[in-house]
Amino acid sequence: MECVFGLVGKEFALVVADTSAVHSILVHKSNEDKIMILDSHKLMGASGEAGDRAQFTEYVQKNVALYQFRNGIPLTTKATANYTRGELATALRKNPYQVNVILAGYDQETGPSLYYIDYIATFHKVDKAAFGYGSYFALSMMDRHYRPDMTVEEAVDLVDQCLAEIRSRLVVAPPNFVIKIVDKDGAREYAWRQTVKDAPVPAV
Amino acid sequence: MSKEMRMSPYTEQMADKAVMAFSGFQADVRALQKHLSARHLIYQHQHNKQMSCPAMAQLLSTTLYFKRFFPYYAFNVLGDLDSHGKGCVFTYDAVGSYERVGYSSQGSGGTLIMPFLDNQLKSPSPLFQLNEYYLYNIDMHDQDAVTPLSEAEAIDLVKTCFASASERDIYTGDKLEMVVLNASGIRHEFMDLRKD
Amino acid sequence: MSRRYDSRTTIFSPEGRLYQVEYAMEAIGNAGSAIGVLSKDGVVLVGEKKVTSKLLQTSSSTEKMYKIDDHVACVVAGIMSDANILINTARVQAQRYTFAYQEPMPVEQLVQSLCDTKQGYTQFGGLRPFGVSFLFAGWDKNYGFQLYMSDPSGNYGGWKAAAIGANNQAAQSILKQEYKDELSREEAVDLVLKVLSKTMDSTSLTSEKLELAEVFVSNGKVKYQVHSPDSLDKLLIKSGLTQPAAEAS
Amino acid sequence: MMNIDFSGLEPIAPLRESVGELMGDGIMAAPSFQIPDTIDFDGFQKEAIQMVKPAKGTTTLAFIFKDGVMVAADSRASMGGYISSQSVKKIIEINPYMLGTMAGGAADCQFWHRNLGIKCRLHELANKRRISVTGASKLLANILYHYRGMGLSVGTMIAGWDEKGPGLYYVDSEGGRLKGTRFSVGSGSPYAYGVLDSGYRYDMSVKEAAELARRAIYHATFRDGASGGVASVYHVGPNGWEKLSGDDVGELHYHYYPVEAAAVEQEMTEA
Amino acid sequence: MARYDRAITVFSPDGHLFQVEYALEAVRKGNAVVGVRGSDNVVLGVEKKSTPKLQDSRSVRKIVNLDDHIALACAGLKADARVLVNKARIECQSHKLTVEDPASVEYITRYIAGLQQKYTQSGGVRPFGLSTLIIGFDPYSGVPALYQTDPSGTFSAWKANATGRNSNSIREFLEKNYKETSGQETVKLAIRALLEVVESGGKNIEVAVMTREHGLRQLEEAEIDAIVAEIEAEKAAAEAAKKAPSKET
Repeated sequence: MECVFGLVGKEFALVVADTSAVHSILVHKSNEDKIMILDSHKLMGASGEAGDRAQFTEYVQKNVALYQFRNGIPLTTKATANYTRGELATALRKNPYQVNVILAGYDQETGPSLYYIDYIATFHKVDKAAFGYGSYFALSMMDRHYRPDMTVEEAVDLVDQCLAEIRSRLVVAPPNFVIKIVDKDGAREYAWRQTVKDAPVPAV
Repeated sequence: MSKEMRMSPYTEQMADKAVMAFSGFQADVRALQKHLSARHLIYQHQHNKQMSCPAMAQLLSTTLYFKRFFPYYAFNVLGDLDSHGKGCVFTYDAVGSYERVGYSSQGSGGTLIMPFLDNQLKSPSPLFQLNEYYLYNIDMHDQDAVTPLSEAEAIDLVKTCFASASERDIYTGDKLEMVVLNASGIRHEFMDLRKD
Repeated sequence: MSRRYDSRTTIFSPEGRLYQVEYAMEAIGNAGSAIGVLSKDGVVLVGEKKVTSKLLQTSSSTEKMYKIDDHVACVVAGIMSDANILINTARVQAQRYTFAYQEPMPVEQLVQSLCDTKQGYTQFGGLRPFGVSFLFAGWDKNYGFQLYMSDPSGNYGGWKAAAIGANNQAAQSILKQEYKDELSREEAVDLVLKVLSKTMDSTSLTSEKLELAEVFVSNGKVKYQVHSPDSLDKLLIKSGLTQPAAEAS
Repeated sequence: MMNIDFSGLEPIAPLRESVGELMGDGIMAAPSFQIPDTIDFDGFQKEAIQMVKPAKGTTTLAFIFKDGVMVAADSRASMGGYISSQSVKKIIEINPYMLGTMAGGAADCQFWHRNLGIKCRLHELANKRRISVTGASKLLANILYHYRGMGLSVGTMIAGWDEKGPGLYYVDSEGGRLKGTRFSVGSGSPYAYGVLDSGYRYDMSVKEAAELARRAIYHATFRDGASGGVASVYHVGPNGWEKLSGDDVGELHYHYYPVEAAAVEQEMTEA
Repeated sequence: MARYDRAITVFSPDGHLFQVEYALEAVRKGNAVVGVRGSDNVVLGVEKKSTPKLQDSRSVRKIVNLDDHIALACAGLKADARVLVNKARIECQSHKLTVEDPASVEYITRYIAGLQQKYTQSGGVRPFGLSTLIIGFDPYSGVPALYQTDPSGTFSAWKANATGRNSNSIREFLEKNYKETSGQETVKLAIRALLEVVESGGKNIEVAVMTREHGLRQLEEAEIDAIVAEIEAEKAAAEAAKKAPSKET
């Protein structure tokens, strides 16, 4: 089942997510990207109901883009996180979005940051965060091994340790994961960790 | 051709050459029928002609679907003559899913009659035909779902069906109303069924 | 000829002008003037008080200067009742933004949202334009200290030094001559007072006739400070615009 | 603050117009969906749906391969244990370049695909180019998302050919939308996936792909009681879709597994 | 008589929509705008009413992005423009939200024109006093496009066009000199066209180039000066070549 987690390292933040699109017992797709690149320096990892996840992250993405076009300056990660929380809180009283969000970003002034926002609009600025069934394993692993001054390599090692634990202990462990990273050079895909590969299809 | 179940059968002539048979909850059925008649009247005012059978079929479908969240408890069969003068039958579920078929039976006795009709009439499914395109675009060609029966044979078959159904279905009985549509017009026939 | 096009609602005249807007600007031309100057370490605003009477209750509130948020203030020229409405909406906008983003609203956005309101009143029927011009002074982390000027049409622009209200043309041309790029805040205060003294109708400047405010950063916080009459007097004396009140009373 | 305008999304707008203005007399006064006046909407829905029993039980599949998209489906509709039809057209022709498949409530699929067809056509007229598969699937997903929690039941694949080549999306009534190369939907889909996954290659010929699709449907109908009837296979290529075959799965069985003259093990002879 | 909600824009007895025509008048007063479509880029050039020395040039940009692949410049009332641009930007994002694909240039032009049309026919509003030139690349085919809209809400596609002050003479120039160009040549043509009516020099014009790969890029003042110098050199050379009794310029 779903696993999304992330952490802040030295001058970067990263987010990891499983890539399974699941429907009851069926895995419809094992390469569904659940980490949206919000803008040049922001990542939004989301878990939750498929429809809500896509609709909500896209909605946030479009509003962040609109802000930038209107005002010529990008939203800071903090502002984006608060905006996201606000939208979830407003929706909570009408028709709640079933989405949990990990927002990672890099700002010129404040450096990397990571925010934990769940579907009932809980908001925390954190060093490490996790959602989904994988969170039980990832959280303790990160608590044990995390250091604020981790390099990218060290952090990815830690991620791999978490994934190994999830794969060996979680009965419904997803096969594939994607790791994305954000630092001063921007937000980008860093690596995939796949145990199931789809039949090769040339990129359209 | 169309058949009707339940204690108080209900068939309604929708146009010169279109008849609808309903079964279900009488109040819903009546409301639906009145709604459709009104729409058809307005259609005639606006277009100065009667609705074609695909139009009527689609109208019934959307009408049913607009009550998707509060459905009409009505199960319908629409019988009609198409632009080629051939008979056609549309069968519906309560929320507007519909299909053009060669024969259909709905209502409480429907599940008794359908297998019998399948046995007697089953023609190759329209889905067999390659590049055939007539579920919604009803321009039927030579090979179609029309049964090969003559009118007399068909009437006979319907009577047999109902006689049988009334033997085993507690809701079917008393009287059968049949509406026969052909090139020369529309005709009602009645037959008594078991009264118990 | 033009009578048909200049009353009721804001519509185009045959020359493609909006008379209502132009008249609103005219109204501002008669109002007390206000001047703003951007310096490298702050923004200085000054306003000329028109109403002075011995009978007026001297309150701590200001007549032309308004704080909009912790980091933005403005000075007004024009119809005060119109201004009050706009200032109120601006304050609400700023708070709304902070509520949504937990950050102070960037100054330009605040100005823009206010100007959008003003623009609306020039385009929709049954409404007259707002008869107010503003100078906004503020600081944000994107562009540092900023000074904006907005007029009744809903236009706005960023300025280094600007004047609105009575004699603004004259003031503007003095500013153009006297303004230097690397001005300090103190020099800016001097400049502002000098310009005001030259363009004001009355002969001598006194603390009753003007208001002076500064926006600057101290200890990492944006400060908005309005000078008290006492400190104004001192400033005026220092800049040599009035004589020490020797006789008085 | 800023809110993105959703008014263009109004799913019933084109239909509302068709109801016409001449008839402001109350007869036509049901332009939008009537909602039962009840406190327990969910409970009402459940009961109502129970009473009218929509057709369910399906196997549909679609996949992208080098020459386009192959789409296939069975044709059975069942209400509980009763087969209400053996001739349902589960592959819906949205326009000459796009197909939709139908799983879940038959009426929901038929109605919203028809509605999508209208939207696609309007988009085409306004933009002078056909809507992309991406766009069409997004439109449908947005509509379904709008009605989420209201009890719609739709599991569909939108397959088509647009300016970027073949496209395939899975869309369901929970608002989910997935881009992919291989999907199967419906009660028989696990069976179909088994055959499909093991036989799939990107560089299949149209003939091979059609056979794989037909075979996957056949095997699903064999194991899944709610699937059956006719296995229809469509192909979408650069020039639009085309129906390739429609075979009674009962006959297919004997095609794939011909009855051989049973090798008689031991003749029961009695002297 | 006080019926303010009645449409302002009504037909006159001889079939004119005066408000629309007057709005066009406002456009003719606006700064000149030029758009030129090349084979691999599109260029927008705008006349800058020489920014007063004290104005902050950042706040007066006249060529703005609507989306990554679409940009707009307009002549007319600036405040109206801001509001219209805002609406268009929302539509761009909304379009992506509803159909995922980005809006095409024609789509957003049609949207803007539609909006302008609405304001010529709705009760109690005046039309937008704006003509816009919209440039962009078709997100599907990658073909550059140039469109124009006017206050009446009509829109049209062009190879090169101008609007605003003296647009007729610019258009005449373009009609005479337009060739299918690419790269820097397109920029040069746009600037040459502008120079027909604008005093030469980078501080009097603003130019932005859009390419498929890099989106919109605003040219630096120095770059524009360099091109202007080049053009003038060419002109001088041509003049000299003609050996005609040249007039002093």
